[in-house]
Amino acid sequence: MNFNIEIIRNDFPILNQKVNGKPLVYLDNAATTQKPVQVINRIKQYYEIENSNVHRGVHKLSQIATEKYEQARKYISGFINAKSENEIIFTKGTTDSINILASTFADFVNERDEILVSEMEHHSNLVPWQQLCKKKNANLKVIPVLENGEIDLVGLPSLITPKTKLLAIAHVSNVLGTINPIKEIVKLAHNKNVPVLVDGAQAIAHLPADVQVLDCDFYAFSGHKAYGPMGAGVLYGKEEWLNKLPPYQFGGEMVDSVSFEETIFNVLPYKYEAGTPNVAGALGIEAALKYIESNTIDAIQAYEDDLLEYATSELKKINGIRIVGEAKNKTAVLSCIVEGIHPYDIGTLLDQMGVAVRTGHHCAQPLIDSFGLPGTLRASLAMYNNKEDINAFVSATQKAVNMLK
Amino acid sequence: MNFNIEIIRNDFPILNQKVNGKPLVYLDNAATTQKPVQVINRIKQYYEIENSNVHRGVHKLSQIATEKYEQARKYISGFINAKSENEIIFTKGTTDSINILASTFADFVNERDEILVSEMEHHSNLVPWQQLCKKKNANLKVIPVLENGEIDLVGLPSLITPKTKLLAIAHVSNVLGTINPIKEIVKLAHNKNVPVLVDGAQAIAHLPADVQVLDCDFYAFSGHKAYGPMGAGVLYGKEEWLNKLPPYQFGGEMVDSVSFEETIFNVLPYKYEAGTPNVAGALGIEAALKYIESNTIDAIQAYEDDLLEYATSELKKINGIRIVGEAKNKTAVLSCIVEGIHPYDIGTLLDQMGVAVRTGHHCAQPLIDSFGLPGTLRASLAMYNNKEDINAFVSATQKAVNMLK
Amino acid sequence: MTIKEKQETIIDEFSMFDDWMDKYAYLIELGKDLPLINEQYKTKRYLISGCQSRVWLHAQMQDGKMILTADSDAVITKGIVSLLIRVLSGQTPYDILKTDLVFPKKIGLSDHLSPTRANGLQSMIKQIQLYAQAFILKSLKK
Amino acid sequence: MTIKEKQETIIDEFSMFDDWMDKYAYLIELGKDLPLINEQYKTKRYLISGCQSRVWLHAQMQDGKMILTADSDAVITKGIVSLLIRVLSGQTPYDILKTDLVFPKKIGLSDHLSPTRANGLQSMIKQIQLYAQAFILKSLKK
Ligand SMILES: Cc1ncc(COP(=O)(O)O)c(C=O)c1O
Ligand SMILES: Cc1ncc(COP(=O)(O)O)c(C=O)c1O
Repeated sequence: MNFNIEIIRNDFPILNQKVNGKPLVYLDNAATTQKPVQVINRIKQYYEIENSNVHRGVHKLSQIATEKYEQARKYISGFINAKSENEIIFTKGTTDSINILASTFADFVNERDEILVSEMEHHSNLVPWQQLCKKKNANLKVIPVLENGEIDLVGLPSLITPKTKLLAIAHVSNVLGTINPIKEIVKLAHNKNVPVLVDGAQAIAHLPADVQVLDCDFYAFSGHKAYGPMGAGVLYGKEEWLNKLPPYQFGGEMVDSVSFEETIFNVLPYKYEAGTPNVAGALGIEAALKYIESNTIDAIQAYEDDLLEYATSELKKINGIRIVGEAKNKTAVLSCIVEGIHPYDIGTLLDQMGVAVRTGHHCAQPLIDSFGLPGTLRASLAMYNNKEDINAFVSATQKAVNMLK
Repeated sequence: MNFNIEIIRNDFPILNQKVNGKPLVYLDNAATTQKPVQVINRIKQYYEIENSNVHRGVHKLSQIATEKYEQARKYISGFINAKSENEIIFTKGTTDSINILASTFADFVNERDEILVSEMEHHSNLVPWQQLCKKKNANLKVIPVLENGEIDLVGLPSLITPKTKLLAIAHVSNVLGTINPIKEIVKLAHNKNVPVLVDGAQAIAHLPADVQVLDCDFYAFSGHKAYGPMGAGVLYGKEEWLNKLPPYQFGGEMVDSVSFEETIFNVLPYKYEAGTPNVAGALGIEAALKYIESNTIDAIQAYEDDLLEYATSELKKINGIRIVGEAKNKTAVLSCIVEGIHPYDIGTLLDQMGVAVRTGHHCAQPLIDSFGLPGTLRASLAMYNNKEDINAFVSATQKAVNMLK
Repeated sequence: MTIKEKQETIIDEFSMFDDWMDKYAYLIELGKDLPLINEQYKTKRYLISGCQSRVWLHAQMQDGKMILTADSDAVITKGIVSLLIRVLSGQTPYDILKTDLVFPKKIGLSDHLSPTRANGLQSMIKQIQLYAQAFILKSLKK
Repeated sequence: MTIKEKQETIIDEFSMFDDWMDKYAYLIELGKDLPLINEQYKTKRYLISGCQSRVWLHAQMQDGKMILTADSDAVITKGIVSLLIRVLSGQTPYDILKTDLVFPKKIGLSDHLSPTRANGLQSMIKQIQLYAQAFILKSLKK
C-alpha cells in the first residue's frame, strides 16, 4: 500500500499551524479540505511562468495556457471516467454546477411535473430545485431518510412517476456520511426514463466516482473539497444531455459568431464556459486529483474507513452521546449530539482546545429538522487526519461535556 | 512620483520568461494581466496558513478566513468608493457579473421594452442583453460608434426613450481604447430614470473608477485583468437596486432558512453568493488592488498614457499602417491594421519574435464588422510595460510587414 | 449604574480569570442563571437570525427604560446574552443607541466574541438597537 | 504519390530551412501561390469556423478522388491550407480518413501548428474528414 500518513501530513503546510496555542486538529474537511504543496505550487507556477488568457491567442503563452487548461480537462475526464472531455464543464463549484443544470433544465419541466430529491440534500442540491418547481408550478418530491441515515430505497420506485423529470441526490451525505446506492438509484430512474444528477461534493475525495459505472447523467463536485483550490468545480454531463440543454451564461468563449441580430453559440464544452475561464483553478483541480491518484483512492478510502470506525467507537465511550447517521455504507463524516447539550456549546469549547469541527445544520436544515435536532457536532475526515487527531477530538469533547453538564 | 518601472518589473516573475528564445514582450494585457509576487504570495499564504470555509464555522481558522474575506470586500468597496460593502458582490469575473445582472433584471423588462448598448461592446456586455431581449420580446438598441472610435454622444439622448429599461456600456473599449464619458452618459440616462451598467473590465487597472462620481447603478470587473487571479471578479450594485432584484443562484451561503415548503434568502451581499465563495480569489483581488494603490492609479494612468502616445507615434512610422480608434480620451489599448495584410499574419510573426499581442475581433465582432475590418492587431499595455517593449513591438511589426508585403 | 460603569464591572470580573477554561466556566454559569424570558415570547417572531443557536429576545418599555429578556438553547450563547442584558437592560433607548460596547473586546474573549463569529453577537446587538430605534420613533409620534 | 510520400516531400522541403524566418517566408510564398477557389464557394456555407482568419474550403468528388480547393484572407493560413491540399487533394475519401497527418509536427512548425492554436488547423482537418465521411456515405447509398 503506497499510503504513508507521515509523508502525506508533510505535504500539507497548514497542519503545522497552532490554534489558540495548540497544534491544529482540523476535522472540518467536509466544509473545505486543506491543500498540499503540490496544489499550492501548481497555482504559483502557473502565475509565475504560464499565465495567459486561453483559446483565441496567437502567441506562445496563450498556447501554453490553452494546452495546460485542456490537458486538465482531459485528466479530470479520465479521473471520473467520462466518455469524452467534452462532458467536463468547468464551473465555480458544486453549487454553481447544480444551479447551471437547474436553470438550463427549466425548459424540460412543465406544470405539475415532479422533481425528486432526497431528504438529506444539502441546500445547494435542494433550493435550486425547489425554486425551479416554484417557477414552473411543478412539485418537489422528497425521498425520505430512515432513522439510521439511509434513504428509503424500498419506497423509491413508487416515488418515480410518469411526471418525474429529474432525480437529484447526493453521492455522500455531508451530515450523515451515508454513501447512497447511486447505481441502484440510477437504474430505477432510468427504467422510467428519468435522468439523475449526483451531487458528488462529499464523494470525489473519498471514494471512486466512475460516472460510467454509476451511469448517472450529471455529476457535480467542487475542487476545494478535494484538496483543490476554491472557486473551481466541475459539472459532468452526458454529451447527449449537454447538447440538448440551452447555454447558461453568454459572452466570450461560449460564442461562435455574433451580430446585433443573432448569436451562434460554440460547441461543447465551451458552450457552457462564458468569459475568461479560471485556468489556475482548473490546473489546481488537476493537481489535486493527481495528488489523490498518487495515493490511490482505494487506499484513501480504506484508511479513512478505519479512522472513521476508530473515531466512532472512541466517541461512543462518552456518556450521553449519540451518533447521528449509522448507515451500513458510510464514509468520512461523523455527526453526533450529546443529550442535553447544544452542539454549538461543544464546538465553541473544542475550538479553544485547537480542534476545528463544525456545528449546526450543515446547510441541510430540512434533514436536521426531520431528525428533531438543534444541529449536530460534525467531525469530518481527510486523508491527512490520523489517530492523534481523533484522540484529541474525543478527549476535548469529553472535557467540553464535563464543563457543560 | 512613487512610480518606479524597474521596481515594478521586478515584481512580475513572468517577465523573466523567454519566448521562442527571446525575452517575453507581453502586450496582451487587455486579455489578461500578469501577476506581481504580492498577489501570488497572498494566495499561497492563504492556502498555507489561513484556508478554511467561511461564515458558519465555530472554529478559529474559519473565523480568520471570514475576517480576511470580509476585509477584502471592504477594501474593494473603498477602492471603487462604494457607499457600503454590501454593494460588493464577489463573482467569477466580468462576464459572470453581467450575466447575473441580465438574468435577475429580467423581471423589469417587458415586451417591446428596450435595452440600450453601444456598438463597441464586448460580447460579454452584448450577448446577455441580446438574449434577454430575445426571451422577453424586447428590443436591443445600439448607440453608434463614430469613425474616430468615440460613441455618438450627440445622438444618445434621442435613443433613450420611455421604453428604455437599462443602458449597458463599457467604461473603456477593449478594441479602441476609448474612455467613454460615463458621467455624462449616466446623467442623460438618469434624467429619464434609466439605470446604467458600466462594464469596467478594461478600466479598473488603468484609471480611477469611482462609482459615486460616475453615479452608475452597476459596475462590473474581473480580477485577472487588474493583476489579480483568474476566476474572481466583482459586481457592484447600488444597494437599493440589489435589494430590489431577485437572487440569482440558490444554495449555501445565500440561504437564511430552508424547509421543503419555503426558503428565506439571506441579506446583501450574501443573497448573491451561493455556495462556498472563492476566498483566495477575493484576497487575490484585494492584494492586486493594493498593488495598484501602492503605485497610485494616477501615476499608472500618466505613465501608460505616455507609453501609449509613444507607441502610437512610433507605430505610425510604418508604411500603410492605420490606427483603429483615435478617440481624444483613450487609454492602454492600441489597435491597428496594415493595408493589404491580415492582422493574424502579423500576429503570428510577432509571436516568433517573442512579442505577445492579440489579433482578431477581440470578442467585439459587431464593432469590427461595422468598421469593415477582418480584425485588428492589438497591443495593450499594463503598468509594467516600458519603452523597450514598445520598441520591440514596433520593430517586429516592421519586420513582419516586410515579410508579408 | 450607567452603561459605562456596568461594562467596567464586567471587565473587572473577567480580569480575575487568567485561563480560557475559567472564563468559559463563568460564562456557562451566567448562562445557566439567565432570568427566564416569558414563554410566550419564545416564538419565531422574537427569534434572532444569524446565530448558530436559537436566540429569542424581547424588549419592552417601562418608565422610559428598555427592559430586555432573552433565552437561547445554547448555554454559552445564554451567557453572552446575559452579559448584554446586564449592560443594556434598564437603560434608555437613547443611551443604548449612543453607547460604545467595548466589553466583549476587553474581557479577553474578543476572539470568541468577534463579529464574524457564528455566535450572533452582532445580530443580537443590532436587534437591540432596532428595538431602541423603534421605541424612540414611537415616543416621537405620540 | 501516396499521402505518406507527399508528407515526406514536404518534410524534406522544410528541412532545408534552419531558421523560422525562412520557414515562414516559404509558407507565405506557398500561400501566395495557392490555386484560387471558385469565387462562388467563398460564401458562409464553405467557411470553416474556429479560425482567426476566414477560411473557405470546398470539396468535390472526381473519379473517386476528393478534389479540395480553398482560400483564406490571411496568407500564412493560405500557406498552411495549401500544404493540407497538397497532401490530401486527389486522394480517396478512405485514404483521407485513415491517414495519420504527421507533417505539421515534423516540419518544425509544430509549435505554430499545434491544435490549440487559433490558426484553425484542427478545424480544417476536421472539415476535410467530414467531407470524406459524407462522400463515403453518399456512395454507399447509391
Ligand atoms: C470590455 C470587456 N468586457 C468584458 C470582458 C470579459 O471579461 P472576462 O472574460 O474576465 O469575464 C472583457 C475581457 O475580455 C472586456 O475586455
Ligand atoms: C453534499 C454537498 N453538496 C453541495 C455542497 C456545496 O458545495 P460548494 O459550496 O463548494 O458549492 C456541499 C458543501 O458544503 C455539500 O457538502
